[in-house]
Amino acid sequence: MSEPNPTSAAGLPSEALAKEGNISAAEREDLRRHGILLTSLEELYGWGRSNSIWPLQFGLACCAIEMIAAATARFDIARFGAEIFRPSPRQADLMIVSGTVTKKMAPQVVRLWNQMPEPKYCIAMGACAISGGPFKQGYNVLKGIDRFIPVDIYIPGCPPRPEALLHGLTQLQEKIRSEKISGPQAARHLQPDAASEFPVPDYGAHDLQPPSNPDIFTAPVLPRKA
Amino acid sequence: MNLETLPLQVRDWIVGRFPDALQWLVHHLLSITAILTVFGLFFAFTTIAERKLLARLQNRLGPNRSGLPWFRSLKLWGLTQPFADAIKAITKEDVVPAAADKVLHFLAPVVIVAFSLLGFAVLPFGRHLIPVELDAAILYFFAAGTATELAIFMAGWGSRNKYSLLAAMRALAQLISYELPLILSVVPVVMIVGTLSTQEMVLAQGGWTWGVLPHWHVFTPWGFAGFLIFLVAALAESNRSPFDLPEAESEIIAGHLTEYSGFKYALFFMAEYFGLTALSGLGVTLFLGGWQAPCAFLEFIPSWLWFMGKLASMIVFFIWIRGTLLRLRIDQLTRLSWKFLVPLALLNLGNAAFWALTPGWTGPLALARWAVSAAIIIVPFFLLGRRLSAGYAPRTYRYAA
Amino acid sequence: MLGSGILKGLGVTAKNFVGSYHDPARMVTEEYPDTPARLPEAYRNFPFLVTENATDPMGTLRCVACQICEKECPPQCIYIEKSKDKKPDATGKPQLYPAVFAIDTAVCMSCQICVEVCPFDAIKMDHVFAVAATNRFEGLLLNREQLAKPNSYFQQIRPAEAGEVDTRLAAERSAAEEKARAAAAAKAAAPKPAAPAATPAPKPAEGGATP
Amino acid sequence: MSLFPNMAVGPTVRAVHDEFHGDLLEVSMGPQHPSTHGVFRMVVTLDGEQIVKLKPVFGYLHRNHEKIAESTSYLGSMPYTDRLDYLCSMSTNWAYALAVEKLSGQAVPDRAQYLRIVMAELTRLVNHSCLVGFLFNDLGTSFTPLLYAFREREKILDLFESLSGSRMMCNYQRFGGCRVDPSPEWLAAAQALVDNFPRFLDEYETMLTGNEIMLARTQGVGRLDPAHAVNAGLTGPVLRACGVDYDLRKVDGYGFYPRFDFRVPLGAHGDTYDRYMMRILEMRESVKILQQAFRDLPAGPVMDPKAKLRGFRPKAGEAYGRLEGPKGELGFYLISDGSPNPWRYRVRPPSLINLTLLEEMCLGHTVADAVVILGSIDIVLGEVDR
Amino acid sequence: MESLEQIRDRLLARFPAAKVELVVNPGTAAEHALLLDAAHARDIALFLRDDPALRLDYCSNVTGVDWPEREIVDTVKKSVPDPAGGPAKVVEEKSKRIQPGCLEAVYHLYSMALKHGPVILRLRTGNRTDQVTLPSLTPVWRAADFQEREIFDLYGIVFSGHPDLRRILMWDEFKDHPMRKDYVAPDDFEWEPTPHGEVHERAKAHYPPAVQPPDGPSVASAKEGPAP
Repeated sequence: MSEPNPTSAAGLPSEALAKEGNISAAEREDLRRHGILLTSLEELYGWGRSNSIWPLQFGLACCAIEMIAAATARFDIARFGAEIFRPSPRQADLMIVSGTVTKKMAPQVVRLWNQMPEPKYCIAMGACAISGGPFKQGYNVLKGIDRFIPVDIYIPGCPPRPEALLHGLTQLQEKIRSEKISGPQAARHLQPDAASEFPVPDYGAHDLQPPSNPDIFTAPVLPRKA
Repeated sequence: MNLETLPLQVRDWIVGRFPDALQWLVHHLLSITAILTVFGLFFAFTTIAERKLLARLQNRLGPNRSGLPWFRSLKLWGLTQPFADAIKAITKEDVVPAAADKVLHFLAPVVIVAFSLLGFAVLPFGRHLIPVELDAAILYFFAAGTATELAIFMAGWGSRNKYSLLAAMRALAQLISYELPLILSVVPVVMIVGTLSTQEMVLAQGGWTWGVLPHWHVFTPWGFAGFLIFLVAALAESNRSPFDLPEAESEIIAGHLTEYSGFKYALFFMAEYFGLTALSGLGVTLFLGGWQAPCAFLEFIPSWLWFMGKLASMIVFFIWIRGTLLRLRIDQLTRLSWKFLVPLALLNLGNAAFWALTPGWTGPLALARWAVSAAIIIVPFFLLGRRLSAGYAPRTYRYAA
Repeated sequence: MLGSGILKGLGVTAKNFVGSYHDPARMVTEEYPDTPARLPEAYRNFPFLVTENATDPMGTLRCVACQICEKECPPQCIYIEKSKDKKPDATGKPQLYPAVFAIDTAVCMSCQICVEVCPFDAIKMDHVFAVAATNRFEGLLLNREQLAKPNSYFQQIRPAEAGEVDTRLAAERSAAEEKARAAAAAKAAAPKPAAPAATPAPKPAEGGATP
Repeated sequence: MSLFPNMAVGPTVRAVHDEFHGDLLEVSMGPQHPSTHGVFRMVVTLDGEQIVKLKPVFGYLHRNHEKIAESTSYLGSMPYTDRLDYLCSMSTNWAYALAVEKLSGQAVPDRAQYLRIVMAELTRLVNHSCLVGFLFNDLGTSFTPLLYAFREREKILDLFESLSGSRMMCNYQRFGGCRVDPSPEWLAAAQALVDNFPRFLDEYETMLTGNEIMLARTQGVGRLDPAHAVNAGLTGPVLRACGVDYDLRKVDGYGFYPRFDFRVPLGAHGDTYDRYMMRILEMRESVKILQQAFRDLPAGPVMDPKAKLRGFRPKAGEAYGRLEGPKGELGFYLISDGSPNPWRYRVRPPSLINLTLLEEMCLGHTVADAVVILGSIDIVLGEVDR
Repeated sequence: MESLEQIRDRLLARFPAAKVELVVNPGTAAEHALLLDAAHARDIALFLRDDPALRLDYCSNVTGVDWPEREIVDTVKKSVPDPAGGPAKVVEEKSKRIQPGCLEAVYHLYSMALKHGPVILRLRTGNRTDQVTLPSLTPVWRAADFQEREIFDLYGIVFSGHPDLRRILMWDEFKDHPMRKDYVAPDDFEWEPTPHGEVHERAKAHYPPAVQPPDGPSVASAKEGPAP
């Protein structure tokens, strides 16, 4: 679950995969020698970050209420060290896209994502954020935030229970812990040519311009009876 | 082995290992290191204590799962949480907005941490533990403390963000309004003790009546009033709720911190707690008897533990306040200062003068001394309080027929 | 007196602070990953398909691919392709079955309308909510195999509802058997030897979806 | 002759722009802002901290509910109404069911009528307690009142969940009744909760209502006069805080409300404090209604036997059904052309229309007050933008 | 409250030049409406608001309705005399006509002072393309402010006299009026794993041409094995 599945990476940024071939034998040797120190550092680095995920205080729709509920006494997201919802993107580590992203809102969401410093993670919470959900046929509804920004964890549900969000958060913690510091499997933010900022779409006459970011979004082909 | 002087023995032992010419330097460096380590750790555990206490106030558990790297099954009640936060903050990308004033944006967190640490130099942590014995310690403390608000202004102005700018203006208004009651609340102590040295102030509060009632300043009418004014002003000075206007999350995002990320943000965070700790330490020194034990028979506990204990209780009180109260508006904040705290603090000066002039009122006259002194402060408190809250009262409501 | 309201407020929070150590009403946190979530029987998250038999899930789907749920689903997250052939259902009647049954949980709004309109008690709402995925295309598009869950599972998560459904279905089945027997008897009574009656018992059909 | 003067339309901007006052600062608050309750946006022009102009910007959560509903069956729109005002799905469900029943002439059995009132009033408790929590968050508390409110909310949501299967998106009402009949245990649990609720309210009020900072922050802030409020179409607690007696539960007497004994609290000043207190007092009245409902709940079916779940086609015509939602008058306007889908489906959103006078309420106040005023109006963006 | 007919008659007496029609609602609710002409709408609205017997001070709901041009088949039964002299035959004659389309604004009025209502007002535009201007009733009821802006945004009715007529829900650069029945949403149907009807039709454009088997298996079924 936490390890990105190479075969299922269709449409998702899979830099780790793409760079498999770019590493020389010398570098590989060097990596092996520094292995122990590196894994210790990796463990520490992953431990620190995974226990201090500060989400952006940013709610879009119904799911935001469940996100707040996850922070309240009964579910208490604070147990994971993640109760510090920062209102400023500069201090946030995690963007929980909680609710319907409309086309009018999408540029702002992308801008917020760009304003967040690395390392940053994105959880698409709820059907709407993943795919537009029940509102996907609406003229003003973006069919999934992954058209513009990379998403790490998708939590389906309409809305997902607060426990489902906590489950998603533990998945994200696992993912962060298993991230490598260097090498081809290194975390996205540690790869020099991985994008950190994404183009903000413009408001067009009929739709957003462009309607999706082709660099990170390509839907797999699903042939159906015509 | 004497616990009371243990820190000094350790220091002297280390200093003794160095050549004579270097000993003065090592001596000071050790003091600095000790302060940084102790209060760095104190800061770390204050953050986790704050999160856990707030959580308990709100019927929940708070951080309790961080544990240790490599040993994931150990959860250690989440006590390692601040270290995880520290690792995260240090490794986080540092963003400087393109439009920002780069120099000010960089300098603000440095300045605020540096100046908020300076205050610790003159606090007597124990009977023998004071980094610098300064005759004008109080003056030095306030001079150093004022700079932190200026750093907030630097941050707000340098970020080139509208919310930060609003925060900068608020911080200045707050600085101007609350510096005065803060200092005025301290002056009575100076008048009574007759010195500006912090260690002597603590010594002046030594002794007990019948061995159980300590002679702390807070147990006098003028001292109690001064302590309350000091508490309010200290809350405002350290931008804590209900005076956290520069960082009013629900209004202006994160105020002056809006454009700070990563380690710089952590520095601000640290400075806020250092400032709070230093001010609390001053409050403890001036009003709560410093490192003195509350009862004679508890004196066996080392003095520096008493100091830290009192400091921690002050911090817990501040956390409790934060968990309960709502924020004032900027005009109400200044009004509270100028129309309530400043007049009260001025009256309290007179009160202290009265107290200083009547040390001879003993026996039955001591009661009169207490009554007069209490009246000097309580009557204006009621009158000014009524003025301040005029027009604000809970209402009764009618129902439709 | 100025400050009395503030002191009262401090009192209330202090009461809650102290209460959090001894009063369960003032310490309401449920530590989710360690203690499982409290789910009422009625809880609904995503639909699943009920199968009669856990060993042959595809052969014993209750679904007959009538496509009512597909039509009624408000966000249109169900996709069904009917089979070409028929196979006997629980009552022995030859029925179509879904050759493709896909639910896009990335769209599903958990409204339960598919369950309400299903005349065959074939689709029910599941309790599983911990379904976070890292790929929304394949991770969240559930096909027939992923959707099928045995009736015993249904009985486990919703005992009351499952019990009611089981009694109803059993009654229908016995009625069908009765009818078949009556028909067989009538045919037996008739001069011409009748063709074998429809199989009465639900057989785990061999000719499942996966040939 | 005029009852109310012909209101000047458009706000009066009192921008002072001279050397002493310096430049005005235009701040865009939202759509991501901690206190805009979602993705609402206010473009605020400030003179210092004083607001001289405020323009609300909507549409960041415009998810085309009406358009989608016009291509969905009548039943299929019911779960979408949950997501309109996602804090009070039960009353939104009812409003929609009410409109459709009016359109089709569908009868509702007695037990269902009582259950609807139970659900609507429980929803009012949920909404008002949440609102008060959010309001205090805007006022700058560190989440404590909000978390106490959510603690109580969770209890009610547990009830909703054990009845309807979902915490927030209940999808409970149907045309001609309710979807499930609550068990006696459920009713007992609900009764116990309702009996305990006043204790929570008392504690809440002890903590906050008399708090001096709270009084200073809310009294006299964001005043509204009744004439303006009526003309601007404000409804719900916001209107009643100005002293206008208009509660649809009394005026329209929909459902079985005429059978219940309750009072409608009225404010006198129309400021933020009155709006806050209206919520507290309404919660106390809701508790009374609920207790009466549990006492009088009749036995019987919860669905009209003639009601159709599938293939529902009301005959051509139109209907406007409205009820007193927790936020104000929640109306559904439906035009049927005889097909399975409505020809026109319109939601009259109280949240949106209550914002009409936001600028007038905020002018002259500070940024800190603006977020409080917005909080006291009680908006949910799902309903504002639909 | 007076009946709608009485109100209409009173309005006609007060505004002789105005055209006020009763629009009958055939449904169960029987909430009939008054159709006003654009020229007098605002005067009539003011009158309704301030008339002491009505005092419709509260404009609850304002909404737009799109009525596209539609073909109506009128069936007229005619009795044709039988040329043979027998009894007259009844012949159904069908005639098609085009009902011109229009946009409509509907106002639901209530009285908070007298607690009655609703009175429903309707205003219709000349057509759906160029004659789309109606008088704004916002000066009479501030409540119509945002709702008229919404109608302008989603239906394209231009309200003359509205103080601040801008788009409210969509962005300013947006050109269409999406709530109109003939609006076509932009094509973003790349990933439609469960398509039906119109969505299916539009999703087809994204199906790969090469792997479009006439009746072939889908991805989902391919994973399950070939369908029988």
